[in-house]
Amino acid sequence: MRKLRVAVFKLTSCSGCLNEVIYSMMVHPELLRYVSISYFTELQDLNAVEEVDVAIVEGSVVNSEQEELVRLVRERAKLVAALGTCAVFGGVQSLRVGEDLRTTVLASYPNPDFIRVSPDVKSLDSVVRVDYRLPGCPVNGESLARLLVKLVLGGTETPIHESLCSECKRKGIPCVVVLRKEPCLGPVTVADCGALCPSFGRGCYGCHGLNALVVDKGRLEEFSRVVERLGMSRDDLRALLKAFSHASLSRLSSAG
Amino acid sequence: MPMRYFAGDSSALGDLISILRGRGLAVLSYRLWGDLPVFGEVESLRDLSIGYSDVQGPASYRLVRDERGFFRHSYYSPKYALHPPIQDIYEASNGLRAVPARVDTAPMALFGIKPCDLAAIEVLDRVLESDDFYRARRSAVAYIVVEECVEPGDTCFCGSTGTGPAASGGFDVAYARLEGRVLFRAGSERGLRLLEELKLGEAPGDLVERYDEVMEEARRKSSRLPPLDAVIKALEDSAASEGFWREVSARCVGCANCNMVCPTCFCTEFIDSADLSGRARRQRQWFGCLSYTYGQVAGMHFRPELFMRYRHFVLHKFVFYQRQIGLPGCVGCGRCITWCPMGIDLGEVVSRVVSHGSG
Amino acid sequence: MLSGLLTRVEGEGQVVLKSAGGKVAGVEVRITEAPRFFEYIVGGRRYSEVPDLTSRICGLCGVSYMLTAAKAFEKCLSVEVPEDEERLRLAILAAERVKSHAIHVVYLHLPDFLELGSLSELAESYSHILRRGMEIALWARKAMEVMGGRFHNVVNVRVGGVYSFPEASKVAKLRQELPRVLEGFLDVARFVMGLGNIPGEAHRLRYMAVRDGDTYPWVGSGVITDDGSYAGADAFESFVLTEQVGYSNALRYRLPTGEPYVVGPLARYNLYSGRLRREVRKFLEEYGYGGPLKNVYQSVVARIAEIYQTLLELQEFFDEYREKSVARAEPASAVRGPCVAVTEAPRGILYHRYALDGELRVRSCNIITPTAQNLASMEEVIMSGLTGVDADARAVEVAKGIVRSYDPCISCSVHVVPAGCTPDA
Amino acid sequence: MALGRLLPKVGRVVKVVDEAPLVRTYHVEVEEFPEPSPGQFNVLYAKGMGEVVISVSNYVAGGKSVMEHTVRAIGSVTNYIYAKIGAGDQLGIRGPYGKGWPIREFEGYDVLIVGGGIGLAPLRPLIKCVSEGRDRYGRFTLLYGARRPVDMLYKYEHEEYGRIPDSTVLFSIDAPHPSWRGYVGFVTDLIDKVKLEPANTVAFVCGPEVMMKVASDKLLKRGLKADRVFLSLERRCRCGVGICGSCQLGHYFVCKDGPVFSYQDVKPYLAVRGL
Repeated sequence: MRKLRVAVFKLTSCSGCLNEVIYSMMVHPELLRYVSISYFTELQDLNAVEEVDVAIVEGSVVNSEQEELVRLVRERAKLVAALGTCAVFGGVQSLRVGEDLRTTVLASYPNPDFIRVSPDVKSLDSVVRVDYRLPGCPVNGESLARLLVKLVLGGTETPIHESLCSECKRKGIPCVVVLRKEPCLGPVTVADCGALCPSFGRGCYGCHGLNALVVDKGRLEEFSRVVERLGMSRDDLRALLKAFSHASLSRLSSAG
Repeated sequence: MPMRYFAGDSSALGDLISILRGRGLAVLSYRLWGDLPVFGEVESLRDLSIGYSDVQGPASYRLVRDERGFFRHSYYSPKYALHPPIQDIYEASNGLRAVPARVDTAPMALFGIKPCDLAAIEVLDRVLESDDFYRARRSAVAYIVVEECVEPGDTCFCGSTGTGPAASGGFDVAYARLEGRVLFRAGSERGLRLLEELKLGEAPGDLVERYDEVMEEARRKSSRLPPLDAVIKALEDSAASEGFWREVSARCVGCANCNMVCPTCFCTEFIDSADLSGRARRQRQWFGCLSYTYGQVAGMHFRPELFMRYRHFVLHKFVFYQRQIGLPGCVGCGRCITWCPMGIDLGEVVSRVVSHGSG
Repeated sequence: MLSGLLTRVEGEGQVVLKSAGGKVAGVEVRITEAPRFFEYIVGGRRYSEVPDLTSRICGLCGVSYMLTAAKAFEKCLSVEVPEDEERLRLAILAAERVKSHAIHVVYLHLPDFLELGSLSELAESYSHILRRGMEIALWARKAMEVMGGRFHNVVNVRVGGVYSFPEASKVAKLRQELPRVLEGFLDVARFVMGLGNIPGEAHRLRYMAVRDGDTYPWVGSGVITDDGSYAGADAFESFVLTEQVGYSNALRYRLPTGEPYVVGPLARYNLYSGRLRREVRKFLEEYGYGGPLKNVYQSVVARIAEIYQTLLELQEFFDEYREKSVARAEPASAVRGPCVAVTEAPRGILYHRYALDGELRVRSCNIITPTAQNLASMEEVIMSGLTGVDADARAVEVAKGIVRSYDPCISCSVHVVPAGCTPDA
Repeated sequence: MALGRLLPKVGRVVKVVDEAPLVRTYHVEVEEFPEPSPGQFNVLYAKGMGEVVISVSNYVAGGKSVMEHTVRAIGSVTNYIYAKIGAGDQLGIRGPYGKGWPIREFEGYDVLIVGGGIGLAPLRPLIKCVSEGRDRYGRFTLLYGARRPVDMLYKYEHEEYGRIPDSTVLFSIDAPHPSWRGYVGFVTDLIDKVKLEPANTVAFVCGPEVMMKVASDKLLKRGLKADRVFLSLERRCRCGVGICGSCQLGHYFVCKDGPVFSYQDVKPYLAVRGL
């Protein structure tokens, strides 16, 4: 079998999803035999942006250098996978979007040249075409491993788009909203975390991203009312959605 | 043959559990796990959720300690046992030679399930008639013991769907707890033999009379829907009205909780996985028609908008099931109302459809 | 000027050697990772959301962030954390230390010792060690999943305690697997220690760690340095000197004397080796490590000691574990005293300070990360070894190796204090 | 109890034919496989990747039967098959499933076939059926359109189609193309161009759903009865045997009650968007 050529790039993030890449190789050590990694600064010294089959990109795009890099990566990769909530939606750093960079941040920093950030925090697909999206803060390492194995075998995953509640119920986890009257973003959040937070008895805070294929502005408004009654202010809900679904949320807003 | 009623007290329920267990059966019932109502194996009367009452409302479920209370159900239904949420289908390691997964067919008894649950099993029996995996689990059910609903919950409407509050068929034993007494009746020969083993006396006439009264009252309380015929007609008439369905589904967020808790929702999606040593596995798992992917194929989508999937859900329950299997797919258990985080009331929706039709 | 992209570290950084007449004359450790302005983004958030947000600062040591934030709020909101819940939280923190060290020792650092460029080369030549290392990391992952929910950004730490206790059966399973993990760990440890190529020259180093009760350090009331100076958590910011340099996105810190200092496993080891378990000390003595460690390369010895120590501590925790229901301790509604805390993240002292408004929302915040504290020391150690040496690619490699031995976590060392969120001291 | 219903048999790809861009026909040989009737489908399994429902476009009986499946690379499984499966490779296969064209019920009738794009695949066995049992049917009309000439399926057989006695065979493409001398426009336009004896004609239609609706309505206008117009529908089919619930259209399970329906039966459902 020809080796699958993979490159792993990190943009602005906590690097956590990179560790899930490493994890996927730990649980499938044989992957290393079928994969050749041409770029992965966290793991190796030799790094060149070469032609690859798959580029895995983690992190959000926050400056023009990163935009350039991402465009180069797109040119040289057959497939591009956005890995994690930062790459798919922007990530927690999106919470700063909307504040004036120049007057606040740059003014306070001794050498503005080193602060290379744009006012917006962009998802990968707002800069280049993306073939796979694996959200999650962090991405679910098992899902990533499944995808990598399938890519090595020459196929891909068949995406299923459903809410976290589906996973919750399949696992028989008690509903924190209905049983405990706690705010939970599960109903509007994309599945794939294994209904993690509810399984620990707490509400989901939406780290896998807003189920934007279903939840439009009106439905989000209805949902806001529900969580408000459960004790989460609109501001707080808005902040969570901005933190973990910035790209979707801004599309919703601009869609009017 | 006139119906024979037997009377006992709650210890007879414990005895019944013992007899079933004595026959090597796993007895599955609603039980409490800490403070949570689950559906699982019980060993004795103590494990049953007797002495608790479930207070249900739209998006609200509370379990209260209440000696005289009545426990109905939770987000679990017998579906968890008969049509498991995640099921292995087969594994292939040697080329494509697929080996079917094993299904646990250890014999079991369903105990204390409610008439709506029983009706739901009948629906599943018909709609999954040619599903080997369902049939394997289903045929492991040796006995069904139903607890009739002397007190319907606030989200129940089995009186309207004709699936409760009394059990009408397909069970072995039915019992009703009436003010400290338990009234038993058999639904099958095997059930009758079980009751005989309990050595209960015939029920006194006044208890049977009381039973009839209580069930009648329960039926009245749980009949809050317009007549089923009217519902079906109104749903058919409204199907093409996009505006109406958009409006009716405006509060739905497509989370599919209703699908998951519905005791008759049977849809599944297949999941394929592979490893690099040449092994492949195929599984299936519950899948809700409210989820985005339902109706999607590569390159196009047959129900791209949520209102379409919501309409399918409602029409399927009341109209399409009827045509598919000759039974309504909604058994009036009210779970979809209780466990909808948005608190959408299917009963209310259906009433709106009817008044929309006549308006 | 020669520069090298920092590889095999977490996050994006660069080492730049400045030359004069072909010789190394200066060094800059640059943190080029774009800042994420965490102090800013937690502004306005309710205290209860802050642990989950700060967890996102670092993909390797999120538990430390969550716990430090939780402790800061528990202090100012007078929350009593039930003892069992605190023990569980510390166990999650412990599992994180094992995970972080195991990844560093095997994946990031070992290739240096073996002079290999990548993990794939390691996989080819030393698959046995890699597999053993993997087993430790995978077990640590499982431990974090059972107790905290996932490998990072765990979900089971809250202000006031935890959200739930893991099932006893799952904990028992971890306990059952522990002997094999310990055995595998000893294999890896013997392999690394047995290489005998950890440099022995002495670096002039100063150390700081938190002061913990009588255990090997995890959390504490304040910090101590190697000369015995103590500063309470409240006084930490005024105790250390803060500096900003133009070439890096990170702030850096020095002792009151102006000297750089080291935090992390090396510091903890040299300040607290007396508290290591007998088995751990005995193991190290077999390889001639009886006294204090002498240089930053020997951090790997400290990491090995800490993995061992931590696995033994976890064993004790598992043995005594009882499943409980959570108390859900609630905080007072008024703020009393400063919201500050220091803990020992895998890489060293982590300091959080918050000010809350009347609605218990964050008004201002300051977070000082371990790597930021080590930056000045990194440069000093590089210069002590490379000043006057030929400025060539080899020198860059040496410099990178030194940086790597600190196990810098660059994602979290990006530390910028934006306007409107300056210290309110 | 046997749990074999969803288990694939081992099939071997004996030949792969390039039909059109991203479209190939896979000849799959398999032992002891029931004979599919025209319009039925099989479920192909690519190991570890998943299953896909594909209509049988040709069947050759023998000790080992060979069935042809025309696959367009468009989803995750079909892309995999397109990229990875060649002659000599294995594919899992189960079937045949569903209700096919009721061709036997309409002996003596004129047969009209309207196909669009890849929709010709399930119609192909019908053409063969009429051609081989020529005397059992009346006039034969085949109308087939594709987007471009290159997108047409079974080009190597088109001449044969034309040689069927007492037949009209017309092709169309959607937009002008230098190599094309036939009709340019929608295939449904061709319905207006052929002679029909409505009382004695049965129509079989397959193509994109919009095209099928247009074709059916035109045929009704030309006087055909809705119960003499048959369509082969596509839905999200997963299990193929009516238990996964994915393919429901109103009260029908497309996999079990279809994929072939009379227009009469599905017209009310198809009339409502997204039902």
